[in-house]
Amino acid sequence: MLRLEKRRQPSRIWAWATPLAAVLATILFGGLLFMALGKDPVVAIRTIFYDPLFGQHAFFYRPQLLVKAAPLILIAIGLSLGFRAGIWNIGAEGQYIVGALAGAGCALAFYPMEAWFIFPLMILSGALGGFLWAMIPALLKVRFGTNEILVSLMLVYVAEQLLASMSLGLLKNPEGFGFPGSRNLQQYESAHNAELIAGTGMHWGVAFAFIMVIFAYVLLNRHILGYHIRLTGEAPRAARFAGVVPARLVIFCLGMGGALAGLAGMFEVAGPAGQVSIDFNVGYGFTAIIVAFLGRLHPVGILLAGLLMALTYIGGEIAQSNLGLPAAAIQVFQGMLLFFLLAVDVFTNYRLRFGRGVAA
Amino acid sequence: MTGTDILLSIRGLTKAYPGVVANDDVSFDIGRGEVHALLGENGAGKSTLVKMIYGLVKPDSGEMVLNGAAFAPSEPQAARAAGVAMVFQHFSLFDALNVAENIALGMADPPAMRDLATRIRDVSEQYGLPLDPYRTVGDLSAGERQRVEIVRCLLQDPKLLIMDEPTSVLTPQEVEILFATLRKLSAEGTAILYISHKLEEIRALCDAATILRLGRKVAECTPRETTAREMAELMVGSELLVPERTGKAPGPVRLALKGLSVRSPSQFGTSLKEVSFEVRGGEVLGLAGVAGNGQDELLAALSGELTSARGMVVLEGKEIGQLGPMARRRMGLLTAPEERLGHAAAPDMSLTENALLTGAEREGLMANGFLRWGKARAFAKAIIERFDVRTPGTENAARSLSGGNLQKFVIGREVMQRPDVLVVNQPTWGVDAAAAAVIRQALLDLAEGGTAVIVISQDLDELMEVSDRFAALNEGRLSEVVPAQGLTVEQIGLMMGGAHGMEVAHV
Amino acid sequence: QEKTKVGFVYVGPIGDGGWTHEHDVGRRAVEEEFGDKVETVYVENVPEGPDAERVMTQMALDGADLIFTTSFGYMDPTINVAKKFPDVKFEHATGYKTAENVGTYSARFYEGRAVQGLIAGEMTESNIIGYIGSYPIPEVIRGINSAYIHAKKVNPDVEFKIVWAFTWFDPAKEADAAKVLIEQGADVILQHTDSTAPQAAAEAAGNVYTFGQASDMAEFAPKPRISSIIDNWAPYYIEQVKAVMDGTWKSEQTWDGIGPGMVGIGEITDAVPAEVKEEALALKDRIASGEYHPFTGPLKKQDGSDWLAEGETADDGTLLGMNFFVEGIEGEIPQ
Amino acid sequence: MDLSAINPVLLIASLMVAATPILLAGIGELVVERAGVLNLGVEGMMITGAICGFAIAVNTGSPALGFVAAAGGGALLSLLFALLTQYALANQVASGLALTLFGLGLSSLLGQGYVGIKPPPTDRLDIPVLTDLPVVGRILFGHDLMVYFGIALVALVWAFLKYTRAGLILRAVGESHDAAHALGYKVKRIRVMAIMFGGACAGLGGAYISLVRVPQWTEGMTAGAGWIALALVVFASWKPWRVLIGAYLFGGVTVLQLNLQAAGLAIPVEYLSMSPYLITILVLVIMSADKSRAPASLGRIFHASQ
Ligand SMILES: Nc1ncnc2c1ncn2[C@@H]1O[C@H](COP(=O)(O)OP(=O)(O)OP(=O)(O)O)[C@@H](O)[C@H]1O
Ligand SMILES: Nc1ncnc2c1ncn2[C@@H]1O[C@H](COP(=O)(O)OP(=O)(O)OP(=O)(O)O)[C@@H](O)[C@H]1O
Ligand SMILES: [Mg+2]
Ligand SMILES: [Mg+2]
Repeated sequence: MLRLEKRRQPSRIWAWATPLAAVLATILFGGLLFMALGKDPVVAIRTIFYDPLFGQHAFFYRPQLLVKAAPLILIAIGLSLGFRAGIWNIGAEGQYIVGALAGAGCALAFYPMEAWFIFPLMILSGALGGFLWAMIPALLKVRFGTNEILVSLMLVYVAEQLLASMSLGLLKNPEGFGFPGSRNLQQYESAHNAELIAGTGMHWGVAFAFIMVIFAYVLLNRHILGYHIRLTGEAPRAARFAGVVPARLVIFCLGMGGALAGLAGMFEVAGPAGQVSIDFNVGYGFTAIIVAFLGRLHPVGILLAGLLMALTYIGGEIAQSNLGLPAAAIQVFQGMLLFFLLAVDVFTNYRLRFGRGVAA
Repeated sequence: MTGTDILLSIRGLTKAYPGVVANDDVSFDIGRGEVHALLGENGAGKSTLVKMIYGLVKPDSGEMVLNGAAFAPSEPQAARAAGVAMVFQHFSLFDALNVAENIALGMADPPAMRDLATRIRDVSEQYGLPLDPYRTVGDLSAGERQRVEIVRCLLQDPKLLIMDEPTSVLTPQEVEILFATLRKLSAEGTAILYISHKLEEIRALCDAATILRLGRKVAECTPRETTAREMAELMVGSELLVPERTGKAPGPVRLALKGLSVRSPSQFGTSLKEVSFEVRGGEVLGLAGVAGNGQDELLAALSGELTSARGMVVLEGKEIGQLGPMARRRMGLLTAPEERLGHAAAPDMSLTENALLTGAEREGLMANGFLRWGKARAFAKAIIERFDVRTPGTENAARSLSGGNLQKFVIGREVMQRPDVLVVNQPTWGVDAAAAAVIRQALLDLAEGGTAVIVISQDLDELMEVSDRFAALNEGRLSEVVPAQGLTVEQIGLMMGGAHGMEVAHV
Repeated sequence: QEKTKVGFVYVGPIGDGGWTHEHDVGRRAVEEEFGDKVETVYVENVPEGPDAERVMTQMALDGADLIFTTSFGYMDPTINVAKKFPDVKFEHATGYKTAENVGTYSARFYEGRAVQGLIAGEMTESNIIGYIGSYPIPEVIRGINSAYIHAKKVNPDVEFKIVWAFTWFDPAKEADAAKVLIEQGADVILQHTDSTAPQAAAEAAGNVYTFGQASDMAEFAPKPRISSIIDNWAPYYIEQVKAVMDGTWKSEQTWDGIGPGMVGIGEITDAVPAEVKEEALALKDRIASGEYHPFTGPLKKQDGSDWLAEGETADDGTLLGMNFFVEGIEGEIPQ
Repeated sequence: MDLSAINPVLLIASLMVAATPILLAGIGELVVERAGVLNLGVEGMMITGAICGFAIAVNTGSPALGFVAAAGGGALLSLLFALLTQYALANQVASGLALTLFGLGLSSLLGQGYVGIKPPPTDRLDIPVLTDLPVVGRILFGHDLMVYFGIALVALVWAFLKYTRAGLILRAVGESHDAAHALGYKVKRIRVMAIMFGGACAGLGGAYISLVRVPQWTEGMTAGAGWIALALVVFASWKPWRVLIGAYLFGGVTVLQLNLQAAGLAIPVEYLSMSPYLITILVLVIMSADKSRAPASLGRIFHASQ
């Protein structure tokens, strides 16, 4: 009989080996799935994992990987701080939308003036927009003890309505023949989040994502605040004993998550997306939750997980168009990846024993 | 005793856990109607042994014979069906459920709720343990909760009743009532397997005793004919040290509580009502009381986890009631809560990280908010060395330490920060005699150095050993503070609030 | 000779039963028509914005000769990618920006709405017609106006109740919207959302008529579905692919209606009285032949100001950006 | 504006239908949470139930079989969650989210052949005299069976939790898994069964959407109903009858806002569309004053050290 036995120390080897094992298991079972759908599993896996990185058109996909991963990483870093402390913000999608609206709104308020300070101001208002949106669940939790999971989630739907209303009303492009959607910020130089070096995919959002990875790493490992965040997640009572004020931590973590999600939205709207439109949000806020867990809530892990997730998206699109794999198959594939990661994670803290069973 | 008198016979039971053999070839017999004590230090394997009898743990080898038939319960239901009932050391009541529901959960085939309620009333009064079947268990006092567990067992007419450390949470008067109940049961033919660290109680109650050390049976004795000291030495395997103290005149008042009243943050907690006392440098104030009478709240109100009106807590003349833990620590008021894992220490964090938990500021383990890991490690190492904490190193997780060692670490962490006032709750709870002596000595040494020490404990012997002055907590109120010298157990019992409504009990 | 490779970028899943599904029907028609001579590829669920741009680039890199981008939001991405691949032809649906190698195409659904409006005006007994709108954009507003004008013509007492679902796609919400309209007295339901949920609600309610939208929804014929407007992209797709094969493709702005067959009117069932059916078919023919324009004056705007004088017809610019109701419709357009 | 166009009787009748999917999923999740498990994968299980029910109903021609299959499909998917959280001891929040992602993908894979098909109709209850009663007849007796099944399920769950021994054990497991384990109850087995019950209920809720409320199959058609069901449980403070009230309230606001729109109320549409969510938040805030707690072991991982 099999049973699990708690390790006295989390295994360092397994902590690194589990993500690898999960990816391998996903490749194996994903391959079986693709085979069941009548595709060659080897070709499918190669198309998803290899082609974007080393295939014929890798020169195009590699920068795209950064563009796709940056918002995921930025949001996931913010969320991971809260998750570490046991604060469950799952409404980053809404904070992303509001950040984008605030950033774009700020830019459009100045249009067509060209000035150096517009972009920095947009960054501030994007972060502030996401921050304020996240303050709604934060303050409700602190003041009334309202469940932040549900409030932040409900606010996603509200933000989506707000987005639709903005694209149809206040922010609508006056020269857009009545079509919904704002002006394209790519054509407004002072507001455009352009590539820093052409052809590399590096825009300010990518740069910020990298900076935030380092910031989060330093915060969590070198700063008392990060220590308090971890402590709160591991042992909330001990944290209060240490002197952590839970309300302040809730505000910091939700606020930080909101601000980073807002920033991601702002960089996206001013750069790759270019405009506010009804369907501007594409689920980064939700995918980032998965990225955060895939990266085991560790900044470097999140960086890698964000890139991996972006790879499955891009590779998945190539597989769709070249092999005719349905989009749903890619979604199932991503779901599997997360399942396997969660499942093998147990070996970090537990050891599998074969032997005589005990009364359970 | 003769073969037919034997109820349960245990033969060569062995159970190993990774790294420890919890029970190693243990054999003994329990007779019908006998009150049999099981003694041993912490971790000696007592709980493991009774869990095997109750079907919660399967032995690796060995066998049991109950009533002449082989007995190998695969699960607690089977043990209960065979007439074995158990009162647990921890975890077996459901706070949010009512008394009747809690009792029904411990029975194999409970009657309908209304009948059960009637039976609970009947049985509990018959044994002098009155209970209202419809009260929510979370609202009950520790003594009443204990009654729920016992009544749960009594309703099943057990042949063998196992009690794992039942008296650690009772007042002396409650203990008397419990003993009367147990004697009555024993007279009716029920055998009782009784685990306790309180040797005088064992001497008063038990007919026979089996002593375990490191999982092995090392001795048997008849408690009435053996002194407590002899039994303790059998358990430890060596002579006991008694902490020393030198008398010294107390210094100035360091900490004063002035009518401290705070609401308990938890639903089933006890609020503090008008608690006042003063404590001077160089003096140890002992606070007794049964668990759940406001000890946790008092510690929280002193540590700053619970804040109060400004003037209710006064440290060195400064009003600090509204300050949080960090500010209080900075000012020299340090505390060590009862629960080691999860409150005083974070189980999954390393000892270095746990050293930071309270030491960050006073020990200069951070600069501008940035952590100095090197210094933190050195601090953790210093604690480990000075308090002889047995662990491979500073990077081990707190939960990998045994209870006693972690307790030494936690107390050491506060002691080494040279507090002006130190408050500890249950400093030696679940700790074996040798480690307990080390901890008590450290507290006395600290007082010697001019610190005001407050020891909250349920262990009266411990309080008598270390305190200069003494008071008791009862339902959130503090009794008068009196000199500890010359107090009798009866006096203390009365200070602790008498028998908690036990006056209705007539046995 | 090498195969012509044609790419399709879809905004929804091909299983949405509506917009994307109809485009995919067009794609399959292309495969059917040209057999071995074409290879079609598609990517579904492509969000508007950078993802769309990446998917188009990827198709172009992988050798596509012609790419259909089938959502309004793909407009700027299409233009951007087209700049980078001058040899690849792009066809963008429902937009207004073109380039040397970017053409646009769209359907004059409002022509179909005129026919629907006429039938609806004739069929209603309660004189209340329910209309489920998605978002208040010109395309939807045009449809409402066109339907209203023609319903009013045959039934001066008619009244429109409009519910904005604020979603392109939420069958449960569409079902609720239809039920609410029916409960408030509507006995004909027009919809500008793509699911059959309203049809099912009407069927359950009994005496309520509906029209298929985007696809024929024939499974609800003969009642409640009494006719339909069908997106029929197949002829256009086949024609464009052919043009690319022949090397005759040119960037054009195509806005076709009933005449060229881009907008189909589904069978008018026998639930509709013969004379109404005849009247409707006549209107359809007049529109198809160009003899009649659904927006012909005299017409006033909702606020009473003049819009089109007697005999004057609306220009395409105004129609494309239409953001007002015509006189007689109650309620405001959400802004 | 013409508010007289809103007929309260019809409003109540249609809110009962609108509320049924979230009611079914919500009552299932309530049982799961009372056993101490937080399963955020309701949306994934609902949509899987929606396609399983739809496919079987279409293939067999029997909506009843469809509902059975939906319950089975939902339960089967939830088993994945059960394995992850109960045996691999994975974080419940993350596992629930993974389940939703996986369920959405799986359902669209399964549903590829079912687009544009009309399912067999589900019969309405038609009790000769009752259904024809003035006013209440329409409200109370004019629906399909699942509407009543939902209400009956609430009553059953309530009675189960309050009066039966199994219900008591389930609550005990949710309150303190350690104590329940010490008394010899099979914590994991009980939780797995609760999770599967929750999956089955979510599946039924999904199938109600695809077979009755809409009825058709389209990808992603549950459109967030699973999340609302989760909100309901918190809203209801883990009490069965309050789930019913919450579901009717949410269904009511959803239907009412459309009614107000159709009646031409001069409130901007986007605010009306937001209203169900804003009102849910408002109610959550009000309910958080009620300190009846969540099950004490909710979301905690149980591992019996032996
Ligand atoms: N589930 C377990 N896994 C691993 N080790 C265990 C487990 N349970 C008990 N042990 C170990 O077995 C030994 C005996 O433990 P046991 O709980 O029986 O001691 P005890 O005599 O009851 O002590 P105490 O007086 O503290 O209650 C200890 O070393 C303990 O750490
Ligand atoms: N989960 C575990 N896995 C492996 N070993 C453990 C585990 N928990 C405790 N131990 C080890 O088992 C031994 C006994 O642990 P326990 O906490 O019961 O100590 P103890 O015997 O009661 O000691 P003390 O008297 O100091 O309290 C210790 O050496 C400890 O390191
Ligand atoms: Mg111990
Ligand atoms: Mg023990």
